Amino acid sequence: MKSKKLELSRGLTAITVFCLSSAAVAQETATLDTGDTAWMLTATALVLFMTIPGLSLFYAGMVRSKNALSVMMQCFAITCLMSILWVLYGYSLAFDDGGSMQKWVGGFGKAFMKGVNVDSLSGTIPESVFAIFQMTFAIITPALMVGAFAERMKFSALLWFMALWLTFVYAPVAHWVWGGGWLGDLGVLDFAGGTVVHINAGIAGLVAAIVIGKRKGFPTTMMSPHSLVLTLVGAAMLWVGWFGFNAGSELAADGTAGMAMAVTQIATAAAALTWMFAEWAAHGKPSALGIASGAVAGLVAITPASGFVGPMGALAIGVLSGIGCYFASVRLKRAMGYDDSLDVFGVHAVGGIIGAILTGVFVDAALGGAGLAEGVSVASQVFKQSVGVVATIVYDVVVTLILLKIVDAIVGLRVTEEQETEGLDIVLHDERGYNI
Amino acid sequence: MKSKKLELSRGLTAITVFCLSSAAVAQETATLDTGDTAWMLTATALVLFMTIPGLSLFYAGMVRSKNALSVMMQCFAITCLMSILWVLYGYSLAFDDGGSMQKWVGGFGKAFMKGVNVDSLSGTIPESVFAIFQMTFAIITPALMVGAFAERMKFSALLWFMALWLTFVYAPVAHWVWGGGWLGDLGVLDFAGGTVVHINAGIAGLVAAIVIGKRKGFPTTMMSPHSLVLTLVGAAMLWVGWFGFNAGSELAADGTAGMAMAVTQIATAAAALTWMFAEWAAHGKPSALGIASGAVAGLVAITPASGFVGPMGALAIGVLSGIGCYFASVRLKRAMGYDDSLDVFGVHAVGGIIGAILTGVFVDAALGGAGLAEGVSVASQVFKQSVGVVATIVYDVVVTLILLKIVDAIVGLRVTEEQETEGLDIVLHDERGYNI
Amino acid sequence: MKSKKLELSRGLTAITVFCLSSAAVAQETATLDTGDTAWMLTATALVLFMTIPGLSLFYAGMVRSKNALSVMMQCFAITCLMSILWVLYGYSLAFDDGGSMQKWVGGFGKAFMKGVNVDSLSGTIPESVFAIFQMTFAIITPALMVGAFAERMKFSALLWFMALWLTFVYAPVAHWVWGGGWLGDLGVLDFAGGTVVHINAGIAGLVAAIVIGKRKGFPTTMMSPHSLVLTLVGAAMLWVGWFGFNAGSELAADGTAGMAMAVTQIATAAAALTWMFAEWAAHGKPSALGIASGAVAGLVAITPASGFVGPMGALAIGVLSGIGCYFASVRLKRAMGYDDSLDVFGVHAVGGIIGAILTGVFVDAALGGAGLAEGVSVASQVFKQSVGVVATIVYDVVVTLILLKIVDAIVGLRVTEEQETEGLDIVLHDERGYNI
Amino acid sequence: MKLVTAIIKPFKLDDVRDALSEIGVQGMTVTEVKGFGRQKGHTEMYRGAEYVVDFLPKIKLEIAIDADLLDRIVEALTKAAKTDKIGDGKIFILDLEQAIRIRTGETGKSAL
Amino acid sequence: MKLVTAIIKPFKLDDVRDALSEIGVQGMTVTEVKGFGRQKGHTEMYRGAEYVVDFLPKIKLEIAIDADLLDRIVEALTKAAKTDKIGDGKIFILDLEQAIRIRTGETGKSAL
Amino acid sequence: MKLVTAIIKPFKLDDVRDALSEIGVQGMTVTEVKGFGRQKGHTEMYRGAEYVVDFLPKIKLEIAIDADLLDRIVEALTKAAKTDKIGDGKIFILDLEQAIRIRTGETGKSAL
Ligand SMILES: Nc1ncnc2c1ncn2[C@@H]1O[C@H](COP(=O)(O)OP(=O)(O)O)[C@@H](O)[C@H]1O
Ligand SMILES: Nc1ncnc2c1ncn2[C@@H]1O[C@H](COP(=O)(O)OP(=O)(O)O)[C@@H](O)[C@H]1O
Ligand SMILES: Nc1ncnc2c1ncn2[C@@H]1O[C@H](COP(=O)(O)OP(=O)(O)O)[C@@H](O)[C@H]1O
Repeated sequence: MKSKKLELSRGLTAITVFCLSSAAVAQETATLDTGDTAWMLTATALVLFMTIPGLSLFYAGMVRSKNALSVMMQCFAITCLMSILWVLYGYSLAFDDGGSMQKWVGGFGKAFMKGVNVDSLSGTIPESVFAIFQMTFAIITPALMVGAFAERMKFSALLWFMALWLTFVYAPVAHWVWGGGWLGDLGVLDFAGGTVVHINAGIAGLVAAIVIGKRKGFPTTMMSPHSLVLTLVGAAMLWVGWFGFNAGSELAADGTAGMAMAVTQIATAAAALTWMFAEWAAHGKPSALGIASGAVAGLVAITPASGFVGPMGALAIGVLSGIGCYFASVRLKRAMGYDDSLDVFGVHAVGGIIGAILTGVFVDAALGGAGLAEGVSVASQVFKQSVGVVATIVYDVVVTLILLKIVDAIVGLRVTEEQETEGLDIVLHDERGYNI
Repeated sequence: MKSKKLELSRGLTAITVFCLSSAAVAQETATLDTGDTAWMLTATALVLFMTIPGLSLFYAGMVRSKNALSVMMQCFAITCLMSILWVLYGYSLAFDDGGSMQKWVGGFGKAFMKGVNVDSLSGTIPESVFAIFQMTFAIITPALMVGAFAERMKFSALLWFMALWLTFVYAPVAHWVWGGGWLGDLGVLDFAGGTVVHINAGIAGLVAAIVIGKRKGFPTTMMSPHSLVLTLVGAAMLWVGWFGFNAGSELAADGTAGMAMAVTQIATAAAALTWMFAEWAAHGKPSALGIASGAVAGLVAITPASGFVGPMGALAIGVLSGIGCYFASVRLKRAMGYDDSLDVFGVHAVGGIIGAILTGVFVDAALGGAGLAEGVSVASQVFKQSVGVVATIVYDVVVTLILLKIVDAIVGLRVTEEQETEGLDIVLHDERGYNI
Repeated sequence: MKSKKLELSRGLTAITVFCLSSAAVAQETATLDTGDTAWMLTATALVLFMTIPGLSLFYAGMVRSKNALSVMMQCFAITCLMSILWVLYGYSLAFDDGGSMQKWVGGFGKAFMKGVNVDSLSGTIPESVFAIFQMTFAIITPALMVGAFAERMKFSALLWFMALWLTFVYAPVAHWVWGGGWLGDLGVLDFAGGTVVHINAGIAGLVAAIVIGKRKGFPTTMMSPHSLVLTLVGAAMLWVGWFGFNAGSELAADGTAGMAMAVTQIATAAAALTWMFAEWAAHGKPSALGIASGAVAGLVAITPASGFVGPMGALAIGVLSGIGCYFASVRLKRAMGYDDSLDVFGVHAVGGIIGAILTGVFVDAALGGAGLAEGVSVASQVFKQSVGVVATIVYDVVVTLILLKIVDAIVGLRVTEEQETEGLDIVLHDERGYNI
Repeated sequence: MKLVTAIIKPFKLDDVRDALSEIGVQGMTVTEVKGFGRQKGHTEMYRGAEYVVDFLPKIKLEIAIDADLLDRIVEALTKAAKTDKIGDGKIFILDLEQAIRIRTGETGKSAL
Repeated sequence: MKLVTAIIKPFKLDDVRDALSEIGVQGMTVTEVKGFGRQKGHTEMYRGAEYVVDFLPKIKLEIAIDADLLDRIVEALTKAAKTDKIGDGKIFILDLEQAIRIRTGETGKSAL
Repeated sequence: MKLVTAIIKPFKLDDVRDALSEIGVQGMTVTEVKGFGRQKGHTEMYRGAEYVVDFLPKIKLEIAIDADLLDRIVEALTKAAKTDKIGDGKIFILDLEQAIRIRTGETGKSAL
């Protein structure tokens, strides 16, 4: 059960710990820290847990029962496909040095996981762990979009679209922020992916929902969630898994990771209550879908801020995102008339934007945050944050539109009206979600 | 993705590890241990996982389908509300120094998480992690009660009641045992919350069930669980999450945490089999609800003992709690006629009492335990344990009764008979659990 | 909340870390590593999570609704029963020194967990953690078999059979490979249990399915899964939990654990896509059951290889197991006519064999693996692997057959035809899975 | 013979079954149905939009009986199913030409 | 009085309900059923085997009406339920001897 | 025309469908129902209490047919549904006044 390599790495650790090198030297030659590694192994499992089963249940519960399997299948297939593409070239494009293109995108030096072996480290953790942790982000981002065009997209089109989107949108934008690209250089703060993950997915989802078109019967027919029980379970799993997402983004088990977990909990609870009370006030009753959606809104909004703000900043971000996403999902959607089936735009894009901007405010040490960089004011940090948001939105809209047109030309984006009526489970997979 | 603070804390760790200070000095100036922190981040996620989705599924499965969402919604809302109250003042009341009141309750020095920042430690882990880990206990304790008065309490009344109960019962009792209060001083052993969590919740649940009254039709009408599949899933999640609850209560990744996990597994398995065989003997068939309930009974009973007893002590505690809780839930309830819908009293209060008392026995080193304190005999330890149990029960009954009367006066505790017939999901939330 | 033991072990760690002993000494007197311990506590929770709720949902979803509870109940009861037997003597038989029998089976020196206390270590982690981690393997192996004879075995017979099988098959075979027995000595590589767990369970399952006989109506009647939603959730949980299974088998949080996690993710994704595309090609549509089954096939096949191969080896193992298990489950089963209800043989035995053999290939450093032992060629390693496979199969078939005959004689293996028609839930447990 | 079909409120099923058993009805067949009528449906909420669900859960009973028993059965049924609130339901009576017990082949009254 | 039973395609329910409401039908009872007929069932896949599922989801409507309304109702129903594709369903008409409103005890037409 | 309603045991559905197809029945409508009759219900356990569930799952078939076919259908149905154990079910025969095929508007026998 023990590999040979173990002896080796154990030995190394022992040697390092016991040698008398000074702290300064230790800083230079990074060594593996078992505590950090333990946490990152766990965090990786938690983020995978967010997509399958978490997100897939959250979404499956909200669609009609004839489409329940189809959204779960989409989440599952995305998980598999993104994993493979990430290993083949995605990781490299996002995190490898891009040479002369470094500002915009990484290179192919790490394609096929070249150079990622048992001994290679990334900070104090094995690079293999860093690569797979990042892979789980590259999985959940496209999977989030599934909610926007649920109940009508072709499965084959989905696979094509997601493969292209990972390559041309996710990988570069991740590089911009985390891979040494221009947004990171600019000083944009995005601790765990408010911009890279949530705005990115929310905007692309909206574009796709509009291009693919409304579901038949929307918005006059009631399309009630077929099982809010599943949706609540999914929301709970997202919440639990999100600790891995946010506290894991510290890549270490330290005080910042601890605080990231704390603020995640606080913002989420605050946003969930805010949405619940807003609905209670507006419609006379608090709904289960409402509290669950509010929780996700809070999770999204605290994501970019999680390593930077303090408990009271988190409370404020929670309340504001609860209100903001409630209005976007309930009022704005109806006013504008687009059919973002499960409110990917209303929750992820809007929550992500609120969080990204407010990160620039509550990072201020005066407001309990980790503190702004030398010589940066709140106003200028908010400006940087806005640049990140706008740049991501513009790039995302343009490229997503092009990719959708290409996929539409190749395989067609949408099932026929009759197929939509019958339900995607039978039509695309020859299966049914339930035989009870 | 890395915060500035990281560099700092990394540096600190490095310095500490590499400096030549003696063990004695190390004991005095605690430093962060990444392994302990990694485990406590995980344990916190596991305890949250117990409430949502774990407990909410366990309970939802046991109610009729017209009330399934309502219990899940209650668990969810409690999670959010307790989180916020904990941050505002709950943590402070339980764990801050209470000054002249220290024996009874903490102060307000840590209200609004004052002083909890990225660098503050609690032992070898960040204080933020300690505070949120404890928060998850303050979440699950009220959530456990939901089972006692399921299918008939008003949602608004629930929120009021739980907010008051956290403030006036949970926070002080937690302080008594873990915050430096009189029960801890007395030498009462409660490793992970047999008294604070389970007896406390079980007793308050029973009081609430009696005050609110029986469900219409109880006990003549069969009120079968609407989905034992969900209940089994919930029980399994409780089991898995409970590793965080018990082994996490060590606040470190060490031998005691390991043993706490081991005894948790052993007691749970033993109690589940005991309940199953008891039922098989008494009714001719073993039931899924029985084995699941037995598992929870074992988990409850080992909770106070988990850091103190050895494997064979755990086996004994498991068997005895399996029998005890079986009788309480199946025989006692019917004999007494109260309607504790999902057996919160029968499992949590009874299991908690059995565990609390037996902790005093099996902590004895002669029985494989961690050993009694200098000069304490088993008899005197059992006496101390009993004092803890009785004090908690008396205080809990009195204050819970008062709080219920207050809430009844403000918003009324119970839905109308007609609403009860229609089901809380539609009546209180305008939603249904299933549209299949 | 803190035990006395804590102080002690903390002190010990501190002393060790701060003393100036050389690396060589450190190797000899192993000390507890909190990071490794943190990971192994988590890994243990993850592997338990695989069985309940993971596997129980995966299987429950695939049977007809009248039998859903029965398979969940079987998984639950196996979890409990194996836990107790493991503590009583299973752990000892598998991992204790067997003296003159050491090649074949362990002794009774560790029966009743003798000698496993708060301070005993196994490598750098507490022995209690090692014992419980191994317990979760002894739980899932018999639980996997449940799928082979689902929907027709008596519950009492199941308990008898599993208790005997743990004793006479699992414990010795685990000893052969991991406990110092002859297969380990021979140099057979089985990182996380391809042979011990999956081949063992898959073969015994097939034997049992054949001895117990086909379900009434098989294969003409369509026996559709009653809820593929549950099956997908279960598959997702298996996937997430499997990180604990494979990366946990390193027993440390290091580079090998990280790589084990990485290759697990890669092989699983590859196998899932392979099965999906194979089905798409053969039947015109990709199915949810297919992608989920493919994922499990990949997880199984990478298990023996996980600490030994690199990312590209994992990709190859994933693709090959995806194809192999697809053919075994879809074509071979139909051709041979046995009723392995949920394809335990087709996925676990076939996947396990493919993985065990390919481990011998891709461990080669030239193929990105951890490297073969001094003087061992790929061919000779593959031969060793084959010896392990064949020995396990032969022993497993013979002993399983004998045990089944014994159990049949004592209590009878199968329910009556009428009971089978009515469904095991009502017949054996007086309960129903759903009352919606 | 007559075939009596009754649409009733779900929670009245046990009462009705008991009332009918008392007057000697030995068999009936029950179906879960949804009713649309004068009774107002309940509201369901989805993303802030409220939808009125017109179809309410009801139980349909089908009881094949000897014509002689008709009056007593209708009376018992009406009494047991009544709550005096709108939506209590209806009783429909059809003529039943023939009834056969599958197990024995008996026909007519003795098949009921 | 007549008892009209219609078997229709599920997604036509709302249209049919509206059409009937328009011509004054105030009540009906709806059951989820499975139909077997000329319309081909769909295929389901399980472990690579394909099974044709012959029974298709349909909705059964039962509407008790005054005989005078029969023609208009049949017409409205037919129009609303039609898609001109196979499997649109059937209408069956039975004679209804008596109808009783449980709440009031009213009988005959006024009970409908 | 006649409307034949049969209540049968669920696991007999396929046999019955096949038997009816063989003698030329081209359509039928199936409903999941619960039956109450002489057959004893099963026991369910909840927290140690045992409850007898009287209502057993049954399948209801409705088949509209030409009166000429009645005897053959009843015979085929009886044969296929029989297990000789209590609870095999019943066949009820009603007179069917009219049948209409929605798709074509055909009426009478040709609508079946
Ligand atoms: N004309 C009808 N045909 C068939 N079923 C009807 C008819 N009218 C009412 N029903 C059934 O009876 C139920 C109760 O009717 P409703 O008009 O709501 O109240 P009430 O029975 O008190 O007059 C309805 O939900 C429906 O199932
Ligand atoms: N003889 C029959 N008796 C009862 N129901 C029937 C009969 N024939 C058809 N049906 C019902 O009508 C539905 C539609 O019939 P089908 O033959 O498929 O198409 P169409 O109505 O266009 O002729 C069937 O699914 C079934 O529910
Ligand atoms: N009088 C009745 N009216 C309507 N349905 C009946 C009647 N009697 C029996 N049934 C139906 O027939 C089924 C079988 O009847 P039961 O008395 O149990 O056995 P058997 O058919 O062998 O006499 C019942 O479950 C019920 O659905």
